[in-house]
Amino acid sequence: MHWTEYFGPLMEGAWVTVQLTVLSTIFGATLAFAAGIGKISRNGAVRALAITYIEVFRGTSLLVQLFWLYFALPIAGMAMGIDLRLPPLVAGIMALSLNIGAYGAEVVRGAIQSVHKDQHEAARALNFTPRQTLWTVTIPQAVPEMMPSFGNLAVQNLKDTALVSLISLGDLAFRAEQIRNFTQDSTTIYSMLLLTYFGMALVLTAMMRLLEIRVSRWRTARS
Amino acid sequence: MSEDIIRFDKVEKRFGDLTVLNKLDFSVKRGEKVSIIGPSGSGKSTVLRILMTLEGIDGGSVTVDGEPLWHENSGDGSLKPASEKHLRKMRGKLGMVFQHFNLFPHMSVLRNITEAPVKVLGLSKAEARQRGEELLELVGLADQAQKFPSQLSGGQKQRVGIARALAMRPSILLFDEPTSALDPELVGEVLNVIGKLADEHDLTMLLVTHEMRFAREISDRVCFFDRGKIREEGTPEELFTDPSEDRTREFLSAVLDQ
Amino acid sequence: MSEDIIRFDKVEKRFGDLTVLNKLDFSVKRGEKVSIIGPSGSGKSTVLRILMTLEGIDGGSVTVDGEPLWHENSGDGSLKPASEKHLRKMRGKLGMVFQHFNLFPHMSVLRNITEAPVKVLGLSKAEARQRGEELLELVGLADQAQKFPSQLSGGQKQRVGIARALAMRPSILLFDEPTSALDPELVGEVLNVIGKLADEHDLTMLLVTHEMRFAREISDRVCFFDRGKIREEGTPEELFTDPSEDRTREFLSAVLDQ
Amino acid sequence: ATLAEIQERGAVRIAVANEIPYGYVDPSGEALGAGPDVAKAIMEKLGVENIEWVTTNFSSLIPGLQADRFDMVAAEMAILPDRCQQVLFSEPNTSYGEGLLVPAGNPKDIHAYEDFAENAELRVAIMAGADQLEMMQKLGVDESRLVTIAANADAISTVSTGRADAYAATSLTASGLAGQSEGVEVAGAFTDPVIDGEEVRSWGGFTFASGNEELRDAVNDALAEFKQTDEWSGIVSGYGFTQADIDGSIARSTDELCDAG
Amino acid sequence: MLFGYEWDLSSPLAFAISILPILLTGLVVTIQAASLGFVLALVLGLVWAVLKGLPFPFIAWPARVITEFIRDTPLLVQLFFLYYVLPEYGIVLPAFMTGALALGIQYSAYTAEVYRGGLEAVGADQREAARALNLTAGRTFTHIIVPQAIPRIVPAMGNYLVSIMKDVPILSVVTVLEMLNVAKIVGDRTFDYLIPLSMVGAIYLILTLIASGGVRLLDTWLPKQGIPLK
Ligand SMILES: Nc1ncnc2c1ncn2[C@@H]1O[C@H](COP(=O)(O)OP(=O)(O)OP(=O)(O)O)[C@@H](O)[C@H]1O
Ligand SMILES: Nc1ncnc2c1ncn2[C@@H]1O[C@H](COP(=O)(O)OP(=O)(O)OP(=O)(O)O)[C@@H](O)[C@H]1O
Ligand SMILES: [Mg+2]
Ligand SMILES: [Mg+2]
Repeated sequence: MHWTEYFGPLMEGAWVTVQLTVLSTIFGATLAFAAGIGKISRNGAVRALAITYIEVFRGTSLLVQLFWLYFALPIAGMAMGIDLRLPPLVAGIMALSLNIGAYGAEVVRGAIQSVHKDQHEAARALNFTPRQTLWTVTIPQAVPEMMPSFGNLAVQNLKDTALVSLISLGDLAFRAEQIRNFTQDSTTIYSMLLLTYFGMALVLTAMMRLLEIRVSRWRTARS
Repeated sequence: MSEDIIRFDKVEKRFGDLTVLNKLDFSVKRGEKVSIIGPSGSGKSTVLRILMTLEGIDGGSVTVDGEPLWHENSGDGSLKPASEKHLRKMRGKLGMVFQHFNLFPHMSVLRNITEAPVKVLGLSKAEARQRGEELLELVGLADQAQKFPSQLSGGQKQRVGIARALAMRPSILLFDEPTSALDPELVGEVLNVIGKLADEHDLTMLLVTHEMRFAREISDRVCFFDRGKIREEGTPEELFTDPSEDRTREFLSAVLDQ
Repeated sequence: MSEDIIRFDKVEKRFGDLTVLNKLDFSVKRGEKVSIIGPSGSGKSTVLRILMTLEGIDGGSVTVDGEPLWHENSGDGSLKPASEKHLRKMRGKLGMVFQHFNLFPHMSVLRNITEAPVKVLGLSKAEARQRGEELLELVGLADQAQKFPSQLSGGQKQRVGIARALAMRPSILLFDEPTSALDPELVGEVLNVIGKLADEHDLTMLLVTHEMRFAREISDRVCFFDRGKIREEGTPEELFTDPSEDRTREFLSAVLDQ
Repeated sequence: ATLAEIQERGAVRIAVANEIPYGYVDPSGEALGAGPDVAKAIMEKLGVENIEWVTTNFSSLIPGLQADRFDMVAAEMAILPDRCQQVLFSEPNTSYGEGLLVPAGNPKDIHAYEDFAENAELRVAIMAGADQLEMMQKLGVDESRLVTIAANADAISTVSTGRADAYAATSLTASGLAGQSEGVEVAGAFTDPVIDGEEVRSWGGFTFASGNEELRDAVNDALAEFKQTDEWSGIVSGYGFTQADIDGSIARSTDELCDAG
Repeated sequence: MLFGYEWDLSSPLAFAISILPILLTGLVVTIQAASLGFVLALVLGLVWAVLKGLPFPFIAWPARVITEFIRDTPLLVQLFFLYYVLPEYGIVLPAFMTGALALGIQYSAYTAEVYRGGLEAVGADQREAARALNLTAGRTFTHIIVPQAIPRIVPAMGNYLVSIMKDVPILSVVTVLEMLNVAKIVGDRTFDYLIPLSMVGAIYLILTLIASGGVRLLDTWLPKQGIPLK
């Protein structure tokens, strides 16, 4: 096999990696908001739930989480009489989202708490409910604060998608392994693999930067 | 007595070991314009913040418009601590203008003013917009509606702050040193707006300020606070020209010297 | 002429497009106490920083104690840019007290003072310690030797800064607004120490300050800087009571008004 | 999925573990090997038109069946009593003996699995989840000298770089790998290991999730029929199976193999 | 049986208890790999930080590109690269060493930033004061800059140590018998993944909770020692 023939299968894998990254970043961001807001909720039960989620998923290894969801969860399900056999794609997206969501939650919480107390007092004086304050005053000001950290998390997430190859999901790393198994041409295939990830990370970084600029323009929009 | 729109009865307020309000008795009549003056740390802001329900109290009672502020009647006639619902009802009677304006930086001037009427009072967008534009007219900023706070001068920001508070149609308006964060040349435009309000509206106004000349001009009554108590009060004439307490005299001479 | 311990000859200093010193001529005699006053940005700090070799020059020459500061004699009699070795030798003649003290936060007060004498002058620890304690005595901080900078007030920090500079036994001491980062009530203690130094030592002192009364008291000569040049200089009497330049008069009236 | 569901969908999911020549997928996605080729013929007989091939690690085959990630495994997985408790096996499709992959020239002069029990210097690679582990344990090879690799193809690198002195696998795997690289070869003069008094021979079959007897039985019927044909012997000999392997494949039944040990 | 320990499948609890010693054997490897990787990251990160800060663009610039490249590519792929490609050039490291090296390289790109941030946080005023006291450049760096940078660096480094520990399971793909790999092998043999994998998760959680607690303690303890963190 000539090295140019690697492109086809690698690009198929890259497409899976892109889908994984995009989907799990979106779900992860949603989880991050839920847990980040939950952690500063006044409701003790909600807070405890959020803290548990954050600590468990930040405190354990992503690969352990992935294997657990893929190998252990079905057995747990069987014991309970529920079908918890997740397809690799679902298990992969779940593990990645849950993991990045837990890291993102701390970012969201930090950004929310960085909004000045004056803003809360003004909202109180205008008789906003706590929920209205959160969504109309606090979060719009917190989002621009979060963007740089979210950019880093997205790149982290892109890199982490490589781990799903270990549960036989046909992503970029998996395809590369498949070709290497066949051709034993490690140098070429891994060099191409590293460069592809690097290129994807650069594009992702650029996109997050654009988003960041958009979002901060919306904060202090200069008509 | 029934005329009192605001009443503090032996109100106590502590921060840790520090007693900030010490059995304070204080009242304001409907439509009255009252200025509060006094040295730093004497509890002036605290009085406003308690009224705006930004701080709770540790003893005594506060009545606004005949109803207890920090308590509400429980079924059996006794008082229980106010619920959030009660506080929201009471807050509807009050508006506040902050020293540092506290505008929402991510909203245009007009949206700063219309957001609460729409979300809290349930006005339609069109109604809120109309009300907002009238108020911007009143504070002389009709042409700045689409700007963002970061594009305004301090004096303009504070006038937006006043319009924002007025948009909620409060019966009582609280001002906490509305001009002390402003460059000297911008103070005048804000005082003008407040003066106009005082003249033309029957709003009850409670104003913490260091602008003695202005306090004298617009107030029906001036209260001199010292260490969590009212040391002396009276008409501006009485208090400024012939204070009866040494402490007041001392304070006034220090302030007017500057 | 040979008495000049500091000489600036047509010194030029630029930061990018900005010319900060514009062919400056300036000299100080041995033992003289000179105050530099002038508006912000006029280049006062830059003069001190050039002397302390914290900034290089772009033209002209600076002579300290008869030797070129930013140049040294090469073998063939011409001048070449100063080597680090030459700079180290020249720096030994100077000490500097900074506006923001610049103490080393990770060292005790005593070690702040003894570190350089031990490491640079090669004093034994015991000698350095003794010298340090004498200096702490001098600045009135004998009992604070073991504290850390973060545990001191601003005034105390600055007195440590003075002791630290003196520990190197410089012949010239530079002060860059030594009191302007202090709360008003702490200014006095620092000025006292500087005044005592001026009275009792034959140190050459170059002081950038906004404390006009103090400059008048301790200086032999006052220089008024404006836009990178000396606009006017003279004894304190002459300069403060009867400045010949309009610019000086304007500056003094603005400063003394405050 | 049950047979009825598969037939209705017209598609079956079959897993392979990337082992040449038992079952593997070439980079174009085409499944090849003794298992897949036979499976294709059987599925045709059962009227299933489409096969979705799933590639996975050998050690994920059984968990994958249990987790319903595929309907059937065509990896010529050896029929062993332990495994029979977890999954269902068809009747044997093939049988095969053992082999060893060693660096070119066989520098350590290794010719049998027993060598690893005797010489404490030698390290042997095995694949995660493969039967060779059990053999080595029974032969008394210490665990500290086992290098567990994740996939067959990693064996070439592992052996040629000296991370292990040999790779223990079936004879066909070893010769398949030896053909891929100059750096490795099949150990010559290999003696099959003798365990519990018997020369080791493995019987490979198709594997199903327990409870899916219906599918297993249908495959068994089709397989029995297909094994009578020349097409079948053409497939397996095409992948290097010897006449002894072919004869051996009908010498035992799955019931016997599951009950043994 | 694994590492000489038998497991007991009679009940889930008995199983869990019987495999705990086996998992702890894996934990030892995890900790060794994390420690070695961390030390490598500390050393190599310092090298990057120095290179990136040099005033020669032809050194600083490549260093920047390389660290960015390291930072933007997955540890898993870097690990494969080192494990399978290096031997083609005659460098054969044992799996454990390769794993530690991969961890060290990946995290050096992060620690380089920590060093740079820590050193830059010591303000110019400190350098100037040292200059005015005629301390040499070397002495200024070792006695003035570094002592002030260290307390800022230490907590951040502590956090990276925790992260490295969580990345060790990736080394299982190159046959390192760390905790996750051990649990997986137990699962492969007993066909019960639930208990071993859950136990690995729990052990990780305990470890990282303790470690993050330690970092937090450091964060409050250092300022109390008169060492400002900001
Ligand atoms: N949240 C708080 N926690 C602790 N102490 C507080 C708090 N808010 C106010 N204080 C203290 O209460 C005292 C009274 O504060 P207050 O702000 O009412 O004074 P003030 O009269 O408005 O002074 P100023 O003119 O400086 O604004 C002060 O000593 C202040 O430090
Ligand atoms: N490192 C630098 N880079 C660029 N410009 C500088 C730098 N240092 C000083 N300047 C500029 O040089 C000019 C003179 O600065 P200098 O600090 O000497 O003024 P100064 O007289 O001490 O003023 P001040 O009273 O505010 O301290 C100023 O305009 C300043 O902005
Ligand atoms: Mg106040
Ligand atoms: Mg200056």
